[in-house]
Amino acid sequence: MTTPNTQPGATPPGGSALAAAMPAVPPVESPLRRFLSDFSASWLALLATLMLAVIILIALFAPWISPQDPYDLAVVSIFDARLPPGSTSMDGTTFWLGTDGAGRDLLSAIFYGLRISLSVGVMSGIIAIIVGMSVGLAAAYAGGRTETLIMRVVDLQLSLPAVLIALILLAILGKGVDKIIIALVIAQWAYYARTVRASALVERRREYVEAAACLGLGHARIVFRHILPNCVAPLIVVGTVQTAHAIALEATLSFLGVGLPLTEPSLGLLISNGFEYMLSGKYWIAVFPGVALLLTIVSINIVGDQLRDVLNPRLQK
Amino acid sequence: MSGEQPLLRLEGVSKRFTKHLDAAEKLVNLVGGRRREEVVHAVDDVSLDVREGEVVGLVGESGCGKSTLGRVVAGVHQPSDGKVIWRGKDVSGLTGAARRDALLKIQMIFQDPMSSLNPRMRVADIIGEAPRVHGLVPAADIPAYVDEMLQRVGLDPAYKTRYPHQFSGGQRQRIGIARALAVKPDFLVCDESIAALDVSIQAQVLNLFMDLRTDLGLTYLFISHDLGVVEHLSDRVVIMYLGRVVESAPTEALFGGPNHPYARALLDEVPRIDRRKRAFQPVKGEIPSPLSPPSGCHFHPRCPHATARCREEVPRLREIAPGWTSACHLNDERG
Amino acid sequence: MSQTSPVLQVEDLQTHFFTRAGVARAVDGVSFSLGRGEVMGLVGESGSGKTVTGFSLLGLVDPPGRIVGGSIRLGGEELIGRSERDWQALRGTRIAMIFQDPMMTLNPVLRIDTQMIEAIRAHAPVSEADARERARAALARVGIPSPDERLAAYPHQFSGGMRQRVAIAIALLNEPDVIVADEPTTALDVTIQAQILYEVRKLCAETGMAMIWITHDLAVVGGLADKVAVMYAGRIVEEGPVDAVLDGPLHPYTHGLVGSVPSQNQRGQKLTQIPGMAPSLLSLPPGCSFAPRCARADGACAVMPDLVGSGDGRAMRCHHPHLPPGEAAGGAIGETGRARA
Amino acid sequence: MPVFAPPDFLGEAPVPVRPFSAVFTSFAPLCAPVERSRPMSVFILRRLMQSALVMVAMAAIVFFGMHLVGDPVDMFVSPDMDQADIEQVVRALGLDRPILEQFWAFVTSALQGDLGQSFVFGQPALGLILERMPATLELAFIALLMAIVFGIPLGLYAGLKPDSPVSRTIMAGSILGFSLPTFWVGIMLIMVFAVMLGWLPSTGRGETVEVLGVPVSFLTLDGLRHLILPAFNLALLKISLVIRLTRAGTREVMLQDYIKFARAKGLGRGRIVGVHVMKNILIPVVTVLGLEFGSLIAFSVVTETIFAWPGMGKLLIESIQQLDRPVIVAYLMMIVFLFVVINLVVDVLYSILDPRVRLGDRGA
Amino acid sequence: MTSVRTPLLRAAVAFACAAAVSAPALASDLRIGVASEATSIDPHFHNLGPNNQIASQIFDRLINQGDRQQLEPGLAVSWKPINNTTWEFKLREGVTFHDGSPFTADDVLCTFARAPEVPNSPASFSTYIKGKTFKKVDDFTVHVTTDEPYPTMANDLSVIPVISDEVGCGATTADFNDGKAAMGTGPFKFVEYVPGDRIVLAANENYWGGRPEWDKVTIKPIKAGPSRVAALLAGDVDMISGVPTTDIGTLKETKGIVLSQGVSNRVIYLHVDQFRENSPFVKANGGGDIKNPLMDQKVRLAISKAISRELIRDRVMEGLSIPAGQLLPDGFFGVSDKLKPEAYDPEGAKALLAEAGVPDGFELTIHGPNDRYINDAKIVEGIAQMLTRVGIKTKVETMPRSVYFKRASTGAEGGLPEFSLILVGWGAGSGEASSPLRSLIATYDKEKGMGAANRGRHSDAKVDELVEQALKTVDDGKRAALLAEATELAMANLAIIPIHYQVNTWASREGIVYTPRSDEYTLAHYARSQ
Repeated sequence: MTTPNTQPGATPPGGSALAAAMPAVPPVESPLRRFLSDFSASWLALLATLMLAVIILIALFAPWISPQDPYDLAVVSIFDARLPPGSTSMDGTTFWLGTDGAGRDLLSAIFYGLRISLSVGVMSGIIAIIVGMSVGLAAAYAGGRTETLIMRVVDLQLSLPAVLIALILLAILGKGVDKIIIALVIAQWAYYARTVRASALVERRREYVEAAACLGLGHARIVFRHILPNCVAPLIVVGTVQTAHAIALEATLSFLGVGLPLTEPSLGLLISNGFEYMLSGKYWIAVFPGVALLLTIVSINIVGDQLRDVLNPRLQK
Repeated sequence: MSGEQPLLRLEGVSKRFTKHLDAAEKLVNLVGGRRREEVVHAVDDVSLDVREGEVVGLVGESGCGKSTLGRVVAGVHQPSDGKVIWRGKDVSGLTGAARRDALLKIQMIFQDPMSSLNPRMRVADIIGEAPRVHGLVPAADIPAYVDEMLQRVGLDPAYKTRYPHQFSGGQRQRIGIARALAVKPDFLVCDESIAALDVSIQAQVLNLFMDLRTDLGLTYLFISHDLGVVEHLSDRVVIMYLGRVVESAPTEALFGGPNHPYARALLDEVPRIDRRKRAFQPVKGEIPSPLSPPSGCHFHPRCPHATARCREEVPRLREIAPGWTSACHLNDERG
Repeated sequence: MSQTSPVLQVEDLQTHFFTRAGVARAVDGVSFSLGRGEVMGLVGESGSGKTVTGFSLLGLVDPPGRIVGGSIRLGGEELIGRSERDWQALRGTRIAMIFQDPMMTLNPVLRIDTQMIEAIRAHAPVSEADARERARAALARVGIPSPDERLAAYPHQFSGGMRQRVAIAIALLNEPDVIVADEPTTALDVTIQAQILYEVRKLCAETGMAMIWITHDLAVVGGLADKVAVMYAGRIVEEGPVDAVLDGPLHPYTHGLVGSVPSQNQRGQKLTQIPGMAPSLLSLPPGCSFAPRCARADGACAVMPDLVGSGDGRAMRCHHPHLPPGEAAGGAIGETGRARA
Repeated sequence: MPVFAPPDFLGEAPVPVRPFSAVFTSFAPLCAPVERSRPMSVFILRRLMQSALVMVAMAAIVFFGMHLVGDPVDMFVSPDMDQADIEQVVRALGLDRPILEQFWAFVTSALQGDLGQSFVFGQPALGLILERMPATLELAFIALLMAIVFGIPLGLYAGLKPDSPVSRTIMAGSILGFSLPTFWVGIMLIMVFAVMLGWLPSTGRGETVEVLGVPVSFLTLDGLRHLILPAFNLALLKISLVIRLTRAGTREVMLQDYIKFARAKGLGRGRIVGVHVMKNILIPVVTVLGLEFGSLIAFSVVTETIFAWPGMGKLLIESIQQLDRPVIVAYLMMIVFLFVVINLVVDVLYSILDPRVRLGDRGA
Repeated sequence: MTSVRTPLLRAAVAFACAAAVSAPALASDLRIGVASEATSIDPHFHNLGPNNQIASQIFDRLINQGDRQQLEPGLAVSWKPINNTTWEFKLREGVTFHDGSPFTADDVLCTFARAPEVPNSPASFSTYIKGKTFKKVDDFTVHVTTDEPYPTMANDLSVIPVISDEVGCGATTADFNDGKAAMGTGPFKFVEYVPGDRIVLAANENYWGGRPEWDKVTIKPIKAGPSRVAALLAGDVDMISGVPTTDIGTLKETKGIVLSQGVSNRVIYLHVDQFRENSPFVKANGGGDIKNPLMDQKVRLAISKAISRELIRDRVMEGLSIPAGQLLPDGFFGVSDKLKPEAYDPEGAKALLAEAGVPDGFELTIHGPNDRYINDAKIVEGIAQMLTRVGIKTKVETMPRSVYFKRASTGAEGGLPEFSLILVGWGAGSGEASSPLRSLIATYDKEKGMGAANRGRHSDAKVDELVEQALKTVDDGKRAALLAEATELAMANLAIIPIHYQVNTWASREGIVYTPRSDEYTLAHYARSQ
């Protein structure tokens, strides 16, 4: 926490009668800097952030760092199917984590799977945030019947669990990365809408918004320059948690057989495929993707947890 | 009243907040339910003149509508009824630049120094935003202009890259004042602007208000529950109770001898450092809910002089002396 | 007034907060005593340590805060160093407290009777029915109409003023020797505040309880208290009978405080003001903490002045007090046993 | 960890926040909101109107949506059937009629309580669901019970001693419990407890006895043994949730003035935690758990699939796989209806627990 | 392949053995875990494997099918054509239903009257009954007449369970489900049906074929393969069907578990788009349009040669498939003994592609289901890999059968098949080559009811003629020859590209041996204790 009462003094300019106990001008402490120092107070959160950074880098650069392109059917051979970790293929490459049932190098498959899982989670998160944010802001700022109507829809949607919504949608839409993103967005936008609306409602009642109205600033300016930046904190918290949710949800849906197609295996699908091998001793096919998924979700959740603590207005002063 | 045109005139201004019934509630009513729309008459038919350069104190307890009235004046709320007339022109009839100018000429200073500044903006942006957006000052001059504003309210311009949380309550209030001054207003609505400050800081800010008045010729609507502050600052005091003005009088006259029983109770009951240990019987009862105010004179359930008439008839504000109006039936009986 | 031994005697109380940013000496050597039936106003601005003093008296200082020294004697018994169990037995019976925000002091999900009865039965094996009767009586005493019905109500069904009355009733339940009231009327409207002040004054007179009324409002103290202590940056800078202090403040801070009240000034004139702002408790200036804001400060103020008492029950902590005209510095003020280094 | 000092020391009075809303917002992503309104009758009516709307909307979306996908007849016909046979099936199932006509037929019979016949089972879809509902409800209830029994004490401990190593372990565990995908945990549970240790059966429901005509398994030893793993699998996420909710609530409540006031009254720690804290945190916990009951039912889709638990979640997955449209539509209608009921129950519970809601909240 | 196993799994297996040994069920009880659940006890409700499987245990047919689907006397002791259009069935005497009532010709007549008319049936048995007239000659003789000569009469009637005139024929499906009408003559009596959880049967003491070995049979649907295996390892069931190929290795090495395997009547094959000049999922290299090369027999042959069926068997199916060269495995009625699986020959494939004018191959998307056949998606992937290696750049798209079959049959405009190259399977319910020939190979013709599942729209008038002729030839020998000839012709033309026949695996705890059935059914009376 920041120190209480470290306030810069006022100077006595000219005639204004303000003698002051003048502390030295402390460095400008922007909200970001303050946030960073609070955030880094927990080593666990730092570790998780680091882990997440590594995971994201792997996902971003998967095509360049993977030993094999697991989608290139000219490279993948079922001759190499289900090799244990450390085996070498016919042409001499080593499969550090073994291969799966189709002969893919598991390490590469995990890298690409991370890429797909993360991009599904993040993409759906971003789109859902944009949709939810617009709707939530519109509701909060418009008020009246518009708000009632919008929030009713949000409530209704929230009363049905995301997994069910996604399940039904995917049953209708079919498989595919685009489809699952659509399903996740539809299943999750309402969380963001509610979050944004809740904090926008709080912010809207704050006096600085009245002041802005008083200063003749336009609606758009008030909404986007004044209210929105102050709703970002809860949005970030909800966003991280929901992204972790989205990744887990995608894995679950893929496990249930309605998520992604086999040819674009996310981590969930890799685990699901590995599930078949669970009792056959070929543990690596399910375990390694499972570990990757777990590390991803856990680190996102730890980061989200710390964000919640740091950004919680109640615990912050 | 003098023939001089008032700077600001309120004519029969009312502000109601209504919670409408939804479909379900209407349906319940159809089958015999008794759901009613909830209406709060926050401000009920208030007329008021403020002359140029005058300081009008607006006094009342919680729920009396003084803050709502201030916001109607400042243009934050639109009145449900009545007119706000600025320099002879009905504000609601103005459009475009004229409307904007009228809006900018009336600025507001808020109560809570925590929430009245956007925590995500730097001081320079808080103060400089409106002049820049409205083009009041050429963009290149904004930094210098912000410095000037900060100096005017007694803050070191070196702090303008800071964020609000890095300032103390008193300093934040100064920033709020600088923000208002930056659009060159003629009229400041101060809504409990010093209530949240420590005693020693209150004095500093009050002094600043008085300096600004003399330096810039500002007119104030000074809203407060603190009678001492209002007495010190105002030329004229308006007392509100549950949305209505009950008495309006020149400060000295009012503090010399209030007419309305509520005004009397209020003045008596404020603890004052110079009037200690007086034995008195405080006015009884609680402030009624604005959702269901008492009939007739809103004060009648607590009034020691209430009669049957007070329960039924709303007393009108009538002049009891030049520039002194009061809304009490007792005045009729006295003649 | 002070013939009988004081109910509460506080000596050099020190409560510090051990935060990441350093040690905040929220209460740093506070001493005072309180006789039976006496009402003392404890006045100060935010951060002056008055609330922490109040909490310290009930042993309610939470980590990272800790009472690090001094003595609190209640009816001659030393409280500091007692176990939590002892404190528990004391709280509510011998010494009680009322809080600032009436909306927050009562548990919103428990009925008033539950909250009152538990306060009685926590200290004595009283039957439910007897406890209820005592609760009812307490409500009646603080002026709550139809107390029987109100007992079964929840806090949210009361107005702010009524809730504060309930809180006072709860504090009164076990007839404590001392009540610590922490800004109990600050959040209330003027007419309601007047009602509460009226009731409290009556109660003190009737029961003979001593009371510490913590506030920032000198006017309230003026109307209520017998004596007043003014705190600044964790220390008492001036104390004495209320009229004497308000009419002739000695310490420059008290002087400024009284001066900055509008009604003490000519209408429309600039107010006397104390420049600057209260220092951070984490980085107090050496010597007199008020020196940086004080017009009278000089080199001598680099040394912390002792609390010096005068014969008329007054004491202050200043090298350059505002003495009444005609009195030479140090003339009327002698050392008293109460003052400590 | 933020440091707390008394209000006066910080120089700012704390903003009074109702603990409920505070806890609620801090767990915003995890729980659905409940519209709180004053009179019950209006409230119930509003809920019913809303849910009628959702049910119609849901039915329409799913009905039309499902018709875009696949052709159920392809799923059913046996290899030896020729085109004429297939067409006859299409006619028999009414799939040759225009979609709007089919929908109209569905709506009219739905209004009479007939949600259509399952293609696969040839039985009334509603009957099929109702038949499997007790199994799912039982699973969900036991999971809920586990969430409460494990979650509240652990969360309370973590909230009262936020900095102790035990609390940190509890919280780390809850993050893990949060992050582990249900299906993965299910597989692991079977691996460890059924296959490796052989303590508990791996799949199925086990012996049931009828109570008031409803088959339940928790009353028989065999049934109980079958129940433990799937219920725990389903409960794990909720245990984490309850731990976190309870902890957040406890921390929030412990900071409130009324707790300090209770201490100033001389109350013991037991009374304060057991009555003052518990009653306050129970409100959000019960509310959220009630709402989460819906998600338990939804997630039972996963658990039932893994543990071959004969509930309606498994039926849904199978119906989706086999394009048994009437069952899918009927399931959703039932779920929406169930959620309406759950939400109502939660609201009633909430109003019982929180006196501020019971009688029009006039204070604010 | 080296076998690496963690201690955890070793422990798992060890414990599993312990569990299997320590908790043996009563010797006369049998608990079976099956992959898919019957949707009804009504034997006529849905002509569907899991339903027929249950029905086969409670009910008898006039003619039962043996483990290789050979026809065996059931409730009919003999059957023969008495003229070109009439078959005579002599019924078994002295048989009683589970409720003790005697079995007579009336039961047969009412069965065939009810079977095609069950309300809400998603796929009834009418296919096998239409065009046939049943006549009771005496209590134990029934005559069936048709308009045309009808050689597959016995096959048709071997799929329809016979129910009781008294309690069954007037009953609804629901009556069967709750047991009221579930009265057959089969080896087991119906006891209990808990949808989604179990079906319980009890031995029919008076079964004409001898009292079955098991007093009580519990059939539990456990859909997920690993869960099924886990249930067996944990001792929750005594036997499972549909052992996932992946677990076979482990189970083989597990003490206390025995496996039984048998080839299925199901052929897994590729349907090739042969009717469109522009096939939607065939593109020139780089994505441009191209004249459909799949219409060229050489290209189809190249595809067939590019696929290593042995590799798929070894690496995908874990040895559990038999490379296929025609429509049914050896030994089934009407198969050709001349046809062998196409040998793996990538060089030959490339040469053929060059010959066909596409030396650099082309781009292709292969489609397949992912939840229908054993390892279906993986087979598709393996095939795609192999095709890519000979120059046909192949993408893979798999989907659940709920979506797949509609698109595969009628997904394109005008109700035409949507895909270009698809993986499908065909199980011949009647155990005759006529079944796949008629549905998969014959020209698509709605009027005649031919080629109903011909998703490649291969069309060969000669084949059609042979098939039609065979379907009217009552003489078994002649018919078999005609069918074999049609098959040879179709295979030469690569009407379809057969991949393999599935081999099914059952696993049971030691002491129980299952006789595998080619129709993939799991029947309690085929399980014997040792």
